[in-house]
Amino acid sequence: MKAVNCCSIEFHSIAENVSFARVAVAAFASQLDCTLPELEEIKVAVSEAVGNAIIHGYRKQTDKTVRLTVKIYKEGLEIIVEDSGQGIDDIDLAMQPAYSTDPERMGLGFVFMQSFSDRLRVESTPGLGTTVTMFKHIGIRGAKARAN
Amino acid sequence: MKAVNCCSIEFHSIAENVSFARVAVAAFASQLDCTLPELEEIKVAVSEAVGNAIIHGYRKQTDKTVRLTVKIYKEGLEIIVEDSGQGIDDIDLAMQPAYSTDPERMGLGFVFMQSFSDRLRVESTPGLGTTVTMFKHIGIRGAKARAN
Amino acid sequence: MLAGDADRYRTKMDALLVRLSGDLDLGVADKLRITLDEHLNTKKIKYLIMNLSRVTFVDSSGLGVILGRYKKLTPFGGKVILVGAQPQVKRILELSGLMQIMESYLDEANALAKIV
Amino acid sequence: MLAGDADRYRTKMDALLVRLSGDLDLGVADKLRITLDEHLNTKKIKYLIMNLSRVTFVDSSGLGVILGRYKKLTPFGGKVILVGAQPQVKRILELSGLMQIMESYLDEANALAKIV
Ligand SMILES: Nc1ncnc2c1ncn2[C@@H]1O[C@H](COP(=O)(O)OP(=O)(O)O)[C@@H](O)[C@H]1O
Ligand SMILES: Nc1ncnc2c1ncn2[C@@H]1O[C@H](COP(=O)(O)OP(=O)(O)O)[C@@H](O)[C@H]1O
Repeated sequence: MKAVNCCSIEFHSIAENVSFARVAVAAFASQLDCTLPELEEIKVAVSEAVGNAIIHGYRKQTDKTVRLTVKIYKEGLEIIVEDSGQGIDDIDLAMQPAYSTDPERMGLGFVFMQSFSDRLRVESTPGLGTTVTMFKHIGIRGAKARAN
Repeated sequence: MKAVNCCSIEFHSIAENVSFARVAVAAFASQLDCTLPELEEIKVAVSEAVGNAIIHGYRKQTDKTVRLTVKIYKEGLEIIVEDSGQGIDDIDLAMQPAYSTDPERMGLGFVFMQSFSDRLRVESTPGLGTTVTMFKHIGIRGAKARAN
Repeated sequence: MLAGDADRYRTKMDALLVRLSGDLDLGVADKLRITLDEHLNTKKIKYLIMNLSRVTFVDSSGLGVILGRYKKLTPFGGKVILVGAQPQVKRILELSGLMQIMESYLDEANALAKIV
Repeated sequence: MLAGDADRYRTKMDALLVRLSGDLDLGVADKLRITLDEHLNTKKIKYLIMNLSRVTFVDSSGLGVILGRYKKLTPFGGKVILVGAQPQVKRILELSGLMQIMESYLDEANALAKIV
């Protein structure tokens, strides 16, 4: 599978950049014929992954770098969110619905990423950082793929 | 002068990415209190610089990389567009209004970049590529700076 | 956009009506939480009515602010009431389960009628 | 968005009315040029009326397409007529000088009245 188009975005770990990341990915994704609900799902998934990098990965230190890569394939969209933050000790535990290490948060980030993408992969090394990779089928091809 | 926020975007030299670049920069710039006309000016300036990198720098080869860096300062916005394309032989000549090496084009790209930014710097090495740097004052500070 | 503009917050007896707008995400969550709590604390509010009709986006950081206020008010018999969420926002509220634990109405009049 | 949908192109005698929409930039310039020229060539068009009221953005690549059609038609006594440009688009048309060499009208009716 060869990407038709690809962009890579790096930005500081500032909370305001969550909204930038979301809009940038949506603008890029619009090169595929996304439906509005698909675009909304992409935006939520990106928000959650980028938000996690900032809050959990970098513990709200604002001078770190979040890296976002978006690849367009004929079949859909791949979104990769990387931080070089503190990493996740137990990925399976972290991905459980309602699990959060922050009592103020809901533990729904991974739930949304999972619901709104067709494949979710989380790689993490404690002390080194976390990479979240999501693939989402888009358009007629997406509908077909989901039906199968 | 220290940047308050910064992002760096790399993408393939595909004509469709001009629109992506424009929207991404506008989304990032909206963290400053831009007026709508200011946002429009930024969009045009980015379109021209990115368009030039694709058409002139890379002569429409679509597998090359364009790099866009946006820095937010208290005083305004810095936008840097870089390509590693063929470069410009005579920058002064290239920047003259209505000058174009392509008979189908109008030679207005640099005119718009100049009109819509407060500082424009073009660096280029034939065979190595071109870097266009624009600075634009934004908001009350921008208005004041322009009045002086 | 989510600034605590006075006219976005209206108090009526022990109810606080707040009209939110824009995107409810991590970028605005802290500020929104603080502003809401200032109003809730100083005015002895029991019912928080959140008009979401101009909210264009919500993610789990935004939901967290809403759920946090719910947890704050319910121990004292209070409520959080949601009004007018747009389809995409409603969908996230439903997926998260918030829509199931909070009352929701189509408009402010209906919401106010329920509590006064 | 700029696809050559049949209903965006209307011919009336020797005039072609085209209703453009979206952003006129490098990403759509080639396709737009080709589609316009197909219509101009096959239908012996003298007047090209471009309705820009739904155009949200234009840069020098978009202007190039407009100017190119102008250069094609004027040697034969033809014209390009611009209709209903939004303020931000109008500003670019003015800065480029295109507004000064082409006629422009607020709406299609006025433009059509001038040529028939
Ligand atoms: N990028 C990351 N770096 C470090 N830890 C993370 C990262 N993303 C998620 N986590 C961990 O996984 C947990 C669950 O994440 P999530 O489902 O998004 O819920 P929430 O963000 O509400 O805590 C987080 O509480 C955190 O401990
Ligand atoms: N990134 C670039 N790489 C190589 N040449 C460039 C680049 N940008 C501009 N030029 C040269 O400068 C000329 C003038 O550019 P510009 O004012 O944007 O007009 P136009 O794009 O219409 O030709 C171009 O025709 C080209 O020869």
